[in-house]
Amino acid sequence: MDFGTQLLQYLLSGLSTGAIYALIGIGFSIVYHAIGIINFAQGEFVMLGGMVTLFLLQSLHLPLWAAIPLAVLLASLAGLVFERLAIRPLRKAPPLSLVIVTIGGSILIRGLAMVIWGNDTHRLPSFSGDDPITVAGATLLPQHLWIFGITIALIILNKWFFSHTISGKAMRACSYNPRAAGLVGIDVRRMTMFAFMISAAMGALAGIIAAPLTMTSYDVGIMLGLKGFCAAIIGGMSSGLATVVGGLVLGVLESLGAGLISSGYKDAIAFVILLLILLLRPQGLFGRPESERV
Amino acid sequence: MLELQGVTQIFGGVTALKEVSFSIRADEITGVIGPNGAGKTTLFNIVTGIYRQTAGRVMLEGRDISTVPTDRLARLGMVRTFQNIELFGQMTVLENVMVGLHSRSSSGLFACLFKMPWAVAEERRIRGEALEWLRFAGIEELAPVTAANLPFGKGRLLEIARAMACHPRLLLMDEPAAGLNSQETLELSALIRTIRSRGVTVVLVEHDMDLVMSICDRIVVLNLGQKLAEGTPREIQDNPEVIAAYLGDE
Amino acid sequence: MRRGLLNYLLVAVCILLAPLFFSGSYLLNVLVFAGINTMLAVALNLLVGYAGQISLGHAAFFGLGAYLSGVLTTTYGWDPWLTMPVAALSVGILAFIVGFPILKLKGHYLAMATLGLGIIVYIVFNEWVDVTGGPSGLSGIPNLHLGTLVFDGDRRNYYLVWSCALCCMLLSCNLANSRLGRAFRAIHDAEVAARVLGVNARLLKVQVFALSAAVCALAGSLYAHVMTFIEPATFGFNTSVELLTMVVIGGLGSTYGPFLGALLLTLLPEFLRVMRDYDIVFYGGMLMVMTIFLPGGLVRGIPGLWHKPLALRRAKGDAADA
Amino acid sequence: MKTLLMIGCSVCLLVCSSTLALAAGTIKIGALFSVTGPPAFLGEPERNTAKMVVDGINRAGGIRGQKVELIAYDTVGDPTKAVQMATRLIKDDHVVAIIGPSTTGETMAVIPVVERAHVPLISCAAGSKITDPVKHYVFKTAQNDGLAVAKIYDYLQRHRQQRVAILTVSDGFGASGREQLKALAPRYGIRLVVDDTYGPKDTDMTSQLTRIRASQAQALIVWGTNPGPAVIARNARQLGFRLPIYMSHGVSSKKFIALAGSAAEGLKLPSGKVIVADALPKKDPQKNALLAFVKGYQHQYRQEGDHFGGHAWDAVMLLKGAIERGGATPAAIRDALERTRNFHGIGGTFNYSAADHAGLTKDAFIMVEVRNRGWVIAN
Repeated sequence: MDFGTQLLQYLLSGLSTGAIYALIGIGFSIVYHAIGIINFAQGEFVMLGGMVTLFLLQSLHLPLWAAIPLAVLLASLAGLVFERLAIRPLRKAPPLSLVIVTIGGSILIRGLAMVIWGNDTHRLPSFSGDDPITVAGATLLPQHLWIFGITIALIILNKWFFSHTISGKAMRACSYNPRAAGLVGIDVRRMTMFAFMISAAMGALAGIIAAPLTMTSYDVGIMLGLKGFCAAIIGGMSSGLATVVGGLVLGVLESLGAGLISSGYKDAIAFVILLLILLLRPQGLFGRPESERV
Repeated sequence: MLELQGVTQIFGGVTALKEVSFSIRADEITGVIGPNGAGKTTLFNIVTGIYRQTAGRVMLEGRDISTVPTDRLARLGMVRTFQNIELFGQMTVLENVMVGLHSRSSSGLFACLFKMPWAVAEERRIRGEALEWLRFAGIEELAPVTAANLPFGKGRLLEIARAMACHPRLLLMDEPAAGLNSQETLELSALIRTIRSRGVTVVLVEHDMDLVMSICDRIVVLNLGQKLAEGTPREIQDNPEVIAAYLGDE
Repeated sequence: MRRGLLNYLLVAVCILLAPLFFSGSYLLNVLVFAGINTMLAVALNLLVGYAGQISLGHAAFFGLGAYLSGVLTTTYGWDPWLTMPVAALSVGILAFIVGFPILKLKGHYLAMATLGLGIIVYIVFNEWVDVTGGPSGLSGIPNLHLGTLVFDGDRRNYYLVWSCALCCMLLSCNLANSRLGRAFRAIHDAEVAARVLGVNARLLKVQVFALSAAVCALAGSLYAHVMTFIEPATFGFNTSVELLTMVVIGGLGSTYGPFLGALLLTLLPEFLRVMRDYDIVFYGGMLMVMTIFLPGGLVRGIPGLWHKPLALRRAKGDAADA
Repeated sequence: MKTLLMIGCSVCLLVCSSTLALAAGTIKIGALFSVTGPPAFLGEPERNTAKMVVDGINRAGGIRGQKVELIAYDTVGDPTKAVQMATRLIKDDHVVAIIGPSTTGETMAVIPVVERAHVPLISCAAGSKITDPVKHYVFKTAQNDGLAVAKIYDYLQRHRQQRVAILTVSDGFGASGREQLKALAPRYGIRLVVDDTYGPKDTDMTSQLTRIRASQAQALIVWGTNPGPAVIARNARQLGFRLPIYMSHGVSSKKFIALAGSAAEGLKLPSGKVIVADALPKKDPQKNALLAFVKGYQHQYRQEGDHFGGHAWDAVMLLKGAIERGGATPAAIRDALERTRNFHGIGGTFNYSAADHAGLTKDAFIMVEVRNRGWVIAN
């Protein structure tokens, strides 16, 4: 196999992992914009997506097409409950409390998942078979196409929601200036709730489409959540294309790193990028610097 | 004492200050006035190094302080207060003032950790001096109160006491009378005069015209980021441009 | 001040007498680790509680201390007593250098940067097999000794660890009530105002970061010599979170809060054992409930519940954001 | 003062919790397994098995007429916890011997504790450094990783595959395997052309596989525990990988086949004999023990017993034998354990001696292959 094909293979693998990171990253930034916090429990919604789908498939014997939307719905309900119980009482608290409460939430959700579903690893069935598809010498699974397709669809939907619907515009207004948004009659608390639901749903969907390839267990949320956050940081916490590009860049770099340099330090790549971006370009890879106002 | 030379500040395309130049003489009380959005607070933020100006220079006693970090300015003798008082809410009133003495004390990490005799002696000096400054501002009976629980007017006095504890030669006050009732304002103006009488140069940004006109020696008027006029209170009151700016604004 | 000293002495006497009640019980062994956790929590409290700078990567410094001690004694045959100051000092210096860029960040960004730092260090422990022994860990680290007295039993280790922990508590108490301690708290409450008053916030934050890292490294050294075996998993993200939890549950910025938090969180699992698999749920739930209902931690919260529920609610609000 | 009150409360709590003395006349055996935490896949079957075996012994009248009491603690896979629990077993529960812990790291951490207390420990972890060098009170039942490596290399040598790629997980299990793979290769004339790793939480290994595919390797050895190797098997299938793939004994359970699905077909690995107990020839000395274990586990837990549970089975049975022969004091147990010969357990036939506290040879393993979603003996 020649080097070009190898490179293409790295690229394709990286893009599919990156797409997952991107979806999780967008979830982070939606919440960040709505209320200015980083939700450390975001990764747990990714886990919930996969585990709930599995539960619906195995215990309730639902067909896959019904289990997936139901799982997404349940995950977004979990997001709603989480916002109600943990975030809303702390709206005025310092960032430290919010960091800790979301960490507490993530431990709680993870613990509940372990108690309910055990600590085994599981695999979701692929959406449409496991026969590899060859692209110029490199190979893909049908599931990869699902990942790309759903990611693109979600990004378009996301864009449309935030630019063309009243709720989306209201949420954007809240992120720019919550006080002003409140003054013009937007229910800021409701928008925060929506933000949590949407981001939980995005996370869950990411978890579901990835699970046939990556397996799922009660503790997959930690690492995926952190990688998703790296994607969001590279994208400058934007809830749009920049984060998607961030996720893809991260996925491809990891894949290239694992293939060409050393797989042991693959995870370090993500966090080194995270640190570099935070220190050198806190506005993200593509953002314009903002002048700090007191 | 303090000299601004062509100070310009641009925030993402919006010009907040445009080539503002004026100087402040030692031992005077100078008022900086202007309608809302004239750029007064921005000016203070630039002078105290919280913002870095887009262009121009700020000189303190003949020295360019444009690039001097905020915390060094206190050692150079310049301190400010804030429009929405910025107290250390979880600390007591006395501790707040003791922080004011930070720049005039020197015990290092090692001495503080191990309570070296010189650090203990210094601590005693800091405490004594801080109490004096509380007495100066007339709030010594509030010393053990947590600062966050102070009424607004007392908070203002605490902020002034804290700033004075730095032994500034130049004190910048950002709307010191905002939120005070007329009795408190009266006390404040007396306090400002006392401060000046101790040889401290004072610069006020203020909306309360009565206060400004009664205690300031000189006044600088800003409008829409530019200097409109400069002079004694009388000259300013008679300046047609100033009147137009204020009337036009309201 | 007198009362502070009295309180400290009482706590110290309680701690030093405790082994009389627990001798022959494994709880003495658990308390040894509670002592190490107390040191870590006190160190983290300097940074988070006083200076108001969050860190989700302190386990890295703990681990660096442990590995420096472990590697220097096992591979290079150093004397254990010598490695401890070397580890503390070099980790302190490292943190000082790393602190300058990282502590420019605030709030959630600082949290993520320190988290990233912690994970990178963890990955290095895991992957640098030739030096650290990698995931299989490093064994055969010698116990500390004084002449012929080897610190290998629980009671000896108890006194060794707790005397260090008591020292740390005393020093942290000293620092909190000094000019620098006030400056840290001022930075926490209103950084801009502190800077205007001549507090060199940038440098002080880095100093306290380095100090806190050095104490963590010291605790790491002690851990290595008490356990005689270390592996990377002990110094991962979970440990960082656990440390932060100890500080928050005990009470941020208080003298005995971290001590109480460390004690509670180390001993709690022993009692939760009855609950078997549910302890992780309980742990997460408690973290949330404490943050929401007792933001001041146990030290302030419990008396607050008894006396004046509202008076102690701190008006932190947006001050930390400014 | 409030603080002091709090501390007072905690002290009271502690005192109250001091464990109660238990009825005398029973033989107390301690067990440390990571029933939760990352190595739960080891600890859970181990605890289940130990309980099952001890219950069985008690039903049959105990050992020399004395009932056996198993005191099992969860170590969560954390060495610190393991040390605390080992101390608890020794000081508070006064056990005569300890079985476990489940992982090499935990075992290494516990060794100083038991050596100091003179309590025999039978570890269920695989790392060869547990008994190399020999520690006076420490034995183990899990087959050394080196034996599994030797088994694979033996097989490779017979099939003339000399250039080998290895892909190991970067945790304790993988690191130990990697060490052995590298150390034993020259003895079998094997050249490692690629030495790569993956993280225990990694979700996509196509990069590593792509690199291996482009190399000169004639075979790939994957060293890890679930779910990594299942992901690798599926990635390999996606890439149309043609090299023969060998896995480690870390995945010799039905779970692996369930995770990897059809991608597992044709993979070979060295395994304890338990997964092919039925297919073993009648003359195999272990067959009786194996069938007893498999049946018992199936009966009690409605699950397939795996070789991890087998480590605990062996540990309890070895203890039983030692107590029967020597008596129920720690020192006697230790001495009797060391004299164990020809004990046919689940993991193999044990022969302990003063110079060998691991007791197994590479015959403890057989090469198995996945065929039709089940295990068959590879030829």
